Amino acid sequence: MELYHVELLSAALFALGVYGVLARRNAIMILMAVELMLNAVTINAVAYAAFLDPGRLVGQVITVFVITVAAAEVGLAMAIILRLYRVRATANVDEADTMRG
Amino acid sequence: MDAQAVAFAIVAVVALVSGVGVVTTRNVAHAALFLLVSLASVAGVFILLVAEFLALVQVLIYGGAVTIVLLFALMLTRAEEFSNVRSNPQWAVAAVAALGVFGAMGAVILNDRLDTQELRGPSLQELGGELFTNWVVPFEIASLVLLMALIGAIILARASDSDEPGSGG
Amino acid sequence: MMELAWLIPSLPAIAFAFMVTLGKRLPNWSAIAATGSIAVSFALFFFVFADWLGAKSFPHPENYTFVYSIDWLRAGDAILTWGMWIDPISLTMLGLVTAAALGIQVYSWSYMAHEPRFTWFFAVHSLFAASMLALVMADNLLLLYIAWELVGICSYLLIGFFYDRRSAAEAAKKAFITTRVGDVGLLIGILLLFVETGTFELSTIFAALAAGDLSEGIVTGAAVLMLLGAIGKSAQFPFHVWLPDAMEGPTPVSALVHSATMVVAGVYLVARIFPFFEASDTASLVLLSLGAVTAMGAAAMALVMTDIKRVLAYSTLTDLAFMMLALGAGSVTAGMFHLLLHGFAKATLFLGAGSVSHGSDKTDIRDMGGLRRVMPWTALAFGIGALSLGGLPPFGGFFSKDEVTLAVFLIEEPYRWIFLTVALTVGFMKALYMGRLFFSVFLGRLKPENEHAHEAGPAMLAPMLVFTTLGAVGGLLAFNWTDGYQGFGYFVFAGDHQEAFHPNWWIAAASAALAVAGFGITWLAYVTGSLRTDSIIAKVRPVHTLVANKFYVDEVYQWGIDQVMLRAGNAVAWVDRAFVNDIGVNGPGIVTEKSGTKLRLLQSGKIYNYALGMVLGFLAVAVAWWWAL
Amino acid sequence: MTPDVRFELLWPEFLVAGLAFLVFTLDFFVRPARKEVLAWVSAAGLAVIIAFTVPFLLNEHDSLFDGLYRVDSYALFFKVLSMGIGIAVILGSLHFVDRRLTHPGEYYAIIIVSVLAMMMMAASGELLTAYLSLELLSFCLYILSGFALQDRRSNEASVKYVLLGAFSSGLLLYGIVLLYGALGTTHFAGMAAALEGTGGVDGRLLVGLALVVAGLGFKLAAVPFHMWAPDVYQGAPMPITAYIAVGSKAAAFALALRLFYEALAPAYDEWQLLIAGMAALTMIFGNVVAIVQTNVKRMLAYSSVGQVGFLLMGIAALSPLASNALMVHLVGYSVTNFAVFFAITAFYNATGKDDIPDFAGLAGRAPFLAAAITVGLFSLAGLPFLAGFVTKFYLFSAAAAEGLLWLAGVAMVASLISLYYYLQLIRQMYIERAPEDEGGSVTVATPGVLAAVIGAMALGTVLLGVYPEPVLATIREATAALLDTGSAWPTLGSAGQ
Repeated sequence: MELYHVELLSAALFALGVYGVLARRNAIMILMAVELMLNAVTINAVAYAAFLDPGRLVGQVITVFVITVAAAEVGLAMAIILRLYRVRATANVDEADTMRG
Repeated sequence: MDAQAVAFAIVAVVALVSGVGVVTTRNVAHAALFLLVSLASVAGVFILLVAEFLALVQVLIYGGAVTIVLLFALMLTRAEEFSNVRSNPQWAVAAVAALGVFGAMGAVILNDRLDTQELRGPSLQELGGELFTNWVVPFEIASLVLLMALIGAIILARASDSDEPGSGG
Repeated sequence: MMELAWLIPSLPAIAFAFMVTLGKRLPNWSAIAATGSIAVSFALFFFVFADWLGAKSFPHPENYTFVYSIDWLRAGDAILTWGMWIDPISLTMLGLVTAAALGIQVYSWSYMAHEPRFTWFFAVHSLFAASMLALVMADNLLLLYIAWELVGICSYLLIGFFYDRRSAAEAAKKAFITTRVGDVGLLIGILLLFVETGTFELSTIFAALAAGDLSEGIVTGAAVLMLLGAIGKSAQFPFHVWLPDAMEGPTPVSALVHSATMVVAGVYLVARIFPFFEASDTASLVLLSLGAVTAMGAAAMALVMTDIKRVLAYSTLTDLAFMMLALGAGSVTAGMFHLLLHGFAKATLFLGAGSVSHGSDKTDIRDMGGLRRVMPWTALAFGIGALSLGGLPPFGGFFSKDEVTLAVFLIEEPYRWIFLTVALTVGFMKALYMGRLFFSVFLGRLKPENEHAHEAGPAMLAPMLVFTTLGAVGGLLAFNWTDGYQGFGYFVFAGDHQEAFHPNWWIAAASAALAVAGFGITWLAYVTGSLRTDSIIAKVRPVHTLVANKFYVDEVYQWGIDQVMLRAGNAVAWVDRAFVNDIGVNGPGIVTEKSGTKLRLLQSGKIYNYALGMVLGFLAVAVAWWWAL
Repeated sequence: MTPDVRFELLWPEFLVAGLAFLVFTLDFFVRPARKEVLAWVSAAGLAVIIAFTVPFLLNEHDSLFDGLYRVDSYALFFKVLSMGIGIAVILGSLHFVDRRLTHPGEYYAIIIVSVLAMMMMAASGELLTAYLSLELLSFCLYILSGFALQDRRSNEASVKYVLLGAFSSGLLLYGIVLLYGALGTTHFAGMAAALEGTGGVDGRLLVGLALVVAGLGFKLAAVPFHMWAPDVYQGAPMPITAYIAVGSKAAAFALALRLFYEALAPAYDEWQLLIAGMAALTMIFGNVVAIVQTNVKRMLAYSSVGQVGFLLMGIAALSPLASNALMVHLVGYSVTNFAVFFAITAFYNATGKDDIPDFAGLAGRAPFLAAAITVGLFSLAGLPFLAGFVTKFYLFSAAAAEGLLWLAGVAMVASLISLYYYLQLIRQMYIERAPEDEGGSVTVATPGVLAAVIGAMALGTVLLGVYPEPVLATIREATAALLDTGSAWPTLGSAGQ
C-alpha cells in the first residue's frame, strides 16, 4: 500500500461524489453524494498525516473536524429539505426552480 | 503483496463499488444503505492508515448518526416516489465532468509522487492533547457550528404549517 | 477668507440636496433655500475678492494666483486633490456666475411661479450653480472635468424641463449628445496630459509646460483635444447646432445657462489652459479660424431668424465666437472682458425676452412691434442691452468689442487682415441684428392684439434693470482708475503680460462708425420703413434661403445619423424601438442587452446545472494550468 | 496546555458569543409583543463591544497558537467592520422582522453568531480554522435565508444555498487537504515558507489551489461559481439579502486577501492571471446579465456579482496599494449597498412589491427613499463625489500600477454598463408616473429607525466620496499588519502606502 494508492482511492471517491451531485435530482441523494466527497477528503487527510506529516497530527485533526461539520451539515440540510417537502410536496431539486434567469 | 495491501485492495473495492451504488441506484433507501457500506469501508481504510480512533468516530458518527438522520428523513416524508428516482437530464455530461475531475487528479497523483516516510499514526493521547491545546479555537468554532445546526434544524423543521401568519419573503 | 471659497459652490450643492430629499415635504422652502444659498455665495464672493485684493502683491503678477488644496485621495503615485484655484480669471467667473444665478433666480420666482415642477426647477438650478462654480475654481483637470460633466447634465435636465413637449425632449437629447462628442475630446486631452505628466494638477502641468518637458506635438495635441470640449460646450462650429434648439428650455434657463454662464465655460477653459495656446501657434490658429467661421455664420443666421429667443441664441453664438477670436489672437484680457460684459448684456436681453413673451404670449418678432407703450421698463432695459451688445458707444459692449477687434489687429502675422476684416464685419452685423430685434419688437406701431400685453412685476424687473445697469456701465472697467486698478488688462491677463488699455483710435472709430451705420440702417428699415427689407431679401433669395435654413448643418448631421449610425446600429442588432427612444442612439447598449438575454439562460434555476458550472470552472482552471506547465 | 497563549486577546470574540447566548436566553423571557427589545439589545450589545474592542486591541499584535489565530490591525479592522455590518442589519431588519417573520429572538442571535464567524474569518491564520469559521457563517446564512418559513421562494433559496454550499465546501476541503499534502502544513506562514523553499510548483498544489479558488469563489460569488447568488438573493428575506451581499462577501474577501497575501504570495506568478481572468469574467458577466433583470433584488444580485469582479482586481494586483484598494472598496461597497437594500426593504415593507416597474414614480411617493436609492446606485456605478468613485479610482490605479492595464480597461467598460441598468431603475423612480390603480399614488412611509439607518448609510456614501482619508488611514494600518506577517513579495513594484 503506497500513498498514491490511497490518493487514487480518494480521488475516485471524490469523482463519484461529484458525479452524484451533478447527476442526481433528489435533494437527499445529492446530500449523500456530498458525503462521499467529504469521505474522500478525510481519506486523503489521514493518508497525508500518516505518510508525510512529521508530526502525524494535522491530517487527523482535519478529519475530526470534517466529520463533525459533515454531521452538522446533514442535520441542517435535512431540516431544510423537509421544509421543501412540506412546501412543495417534493424533494426533487429541479421542481424548485421558480427563480431563474 | 503483503496482507496490508490485500486488505487495502478489498476495502478500496468495497468502498468504490458501494460508492457507485450510492450515485446510481434509483431507490433512496438503497442509496442510504450503500452509503453506510461505503462509510464503513472508509473506516477500514483509516484502520490501515493507523488511525483507529478516527475509524471509530467514522463508524459512530457517520454510520450511526448521519445515516440514521437520512433514513429518518425518508420515513418522515413517506414519499412513494423515493423508490424510483431517475437521474437528471445532464447525467451524461456529469459523467464526463466527473471523469475529467478524476483524470486531472489521477494525472497529478501519478505524475508527482511524493516522498513518503514510514507509515505511522499518532497515539490517541497525542491527538487529544493536540486538539485541546493548539486547536482549541477551531474546536470551539466547531461546537458553535453544531449548535447552529441544532437551532436551525429546530426552527426550520419543527414549525408546522398552520401556526404561522402570512408568508414573507 | 480665500481658504473658505469652497463654501461658494458647496452652499448651492447643499440646497440641491435639501430640495431633492425634502422638497416635496417643504415646497415653500425650496425657492428660499435655492436663492438664499446663492445669495450667501454671492456675498461670500465679495469677501473672497476683498481678501484676494489684500493678499495679492501688486505689481507682481506672478503672485496673483492662489491655490488651496487638500488631498482627496492618493493611490500610489496618483494623487487627487480637492483644490481651489483663485486668480483673476476665476474671480471674474465667480462674480459673474453668482451674480447671474442670484438675479435669475429672483426673476424665476415669479416667472416660474405657476409651474407644477417649481421645486425641481430650483433644485436643478442650484445644482447647476454649484457645479458651474466648482468648475471655475477647480485646480485640477479631473475635478474640472467632473464639474464640466455635471454642468452638462444640468443643462440637459433644464432644456428638457418641459419634458412632455416632444421638441424639448429632443432638444435636450441633441444638446447632450452634441456636447458629449466634444467632451470625449476633452477627456482624451486630459488623460493625455496625465499620461505625460502623471498629474491632473494645473500648477504641475503648467510648470512642466514652462520647463519644456512636453514635446510640441503633445502640447498642440492636448490643446486641440481640449479645445474640442470647449467648442462643444461653447457651441462653436461645427458643434453649434444644439444651442438654438436649447431655447426650448424655460427662459430663465436660457438666460443663465445658455448665454451668461454655462456656454462660456468653453471660453473659460481655453483661458484657463491658455499657456498651451501660447505655446502652440497651430492651436491658436485653429482657435482663430473656428471663431471666425462661427462668428460669420452665426451673425448671418441671427439676421434672418424670427423667433426672439433664437435671434438671441445666434447672437450668443456670435459673441462666444468673438471671445474665441480674442483668445486665438492671444488676448485673455479681451476675451474675458467680452465674456463679462456679454454676460451682463445677454442676461438683460433674455430676461427682457422672457418678460415680453410672458406679457404678450408671443415669441415671433413679426407679431410684435410698439411694445414700448405697454412695457416701458422692459423696453428701456432691452434697448440698452441691445445697443450695448450691438457695440454702440458709450455702452459696455462697445468697449469689449473694441478690445477684441484691437487684439485681432495686434496679431503679428500676415493673416491678421483676414481676421480683422471678419471682426469688423461681424461687428457691423451685430449692430444690424440687434437693431432689427429691438426696433421691430419695441418701436413702430403697436398691433391691436398686443394691447392687452402687460409689464412684468417688480421681481422680474428688478434683476433685469440691475443687469442693464451693469452692462451699460461695465465698459468703464477697461480704464485706468487708480494705482491699484490700472484697467482690466492689469487685472486679467495671460502669464505676466499685464497690459494697460491703449485704444487704437482708428479701430475704435471704424467700429463705432460701423455700429452707428448698422443701427441706422435698421432704423430706416424697421422704424421709418423707408428701406424695404422684402426687396433686399428678394435680391439675395438663394443666400437668404441658405442662411434661414441654418446652412443645412442640422440636415447634414441628421443625414449622417440616419444613413451611417442608424444603419450601423441596424446591422449590429435588431434595434429595439423603445430602447432607441429611451436612451438614444446607443448601439453598444443593444449588443450588451442581447448578450444579457443569452447569458441569463445559463441561470436555469436548477441546482445540478449550477454545480456543473462550478465543476467546469474548476476543470477549466486545471486544464489551463496543465497547459501552462 | 501551551502556557504563553494570551487568551485575553480573545475577549471580543467571547463577548460576541456571550451576547448571542444572552439574546437566545432573553428570548424566553420577552413577551411576543415586545420582541423588538431583542433587536435593541443585540445592536446596543454589538456597539458596546465595538467601543470596548477598539481601544483594547488597538496596538495589539500577536499571533496565537503558532499563527493559527491572528490578533492584528487587519483583523481588528474587519472585526469592527463585521460588527458594524451586524448593527446595520439588525436595525435595518427591525420592521421587516416585525411584520413578516417569526422567531425574532433566534433571528437576531443567529445574526450575532454570524458576525462572530466573520470576525474569525478575518483573524484566521490557518486553513482549517478559516474553513470552520466560513462554515459557521454559512450555516447561519443557510438558516437565515430560509427564515421566511411559509414563503416558497425563501425555502427554495435555502435549499439551493445549502446543497450548493455543501458541494462547494467539499471542493474547498479537498483543496485544503491537497495543499496540506503538497506543503505539509495548513498555517499560512508555513505555507509561504514551504512555497518559497520548493522553488518549483507541483501539480498537487495547483489542483489544490484550483479547488480552493472554486470553494472560495463560491462564497465570493465569482463567475463561474456565482450561480447560486441571484436565486438566493431573490428568495431570501430582504434584510438577509443585504446581509449576504455585504457581510458574507466582506468576510470572504477578508479571508481571501489574507490567504493570497500571506500564504500564496510566493506562487504569485501561478495564480495572478487566473484571478485576473476570473475578475474580468465576473465583472462583465454580472453587469451584462443585470441589464435584463426585472426584479430589483435579482438586478442587485447580478450587480453585486459584478462588484465582486472589481474586488478581485485587488487580489490579482497583489500590492500594498491593491490591498488598500480592496479594503476601501469593501467599505464603500458595504455602506452603499446597505443604503440601496434598506431603502428597497422599506419600499417592500410598505408595498410588498419588488419588481423594477413597481418603483415607477417613487420620487413622488417617497422622495427620501428615491434619493437614497439614487445616491447608492450612482455610487455603485462609480460617479464622482460618492464612495464608489473613490474606491474604484483606487482599485483601477492599483491594477494599472501592477501592469494589469487591460483589466482596468475591462473594469471601466463594466462600470459603464452598470450605469446603464442603474439608470433604468432611476428612470422608473424619477421619470415614470406612479400607476394610478392599486394605491400607486399613496405615499410610502418609512419607519424612523429604518429611515435613520438608510440616512446614515447614504450619508456615509457621500462622506466616503468626499473625504475618505480617515478610513484610508485605518486601512493602511491594516495593510501594514498584513504585510508584516506576510512573506516575500516577489513581484512588487510599489512601496507601501
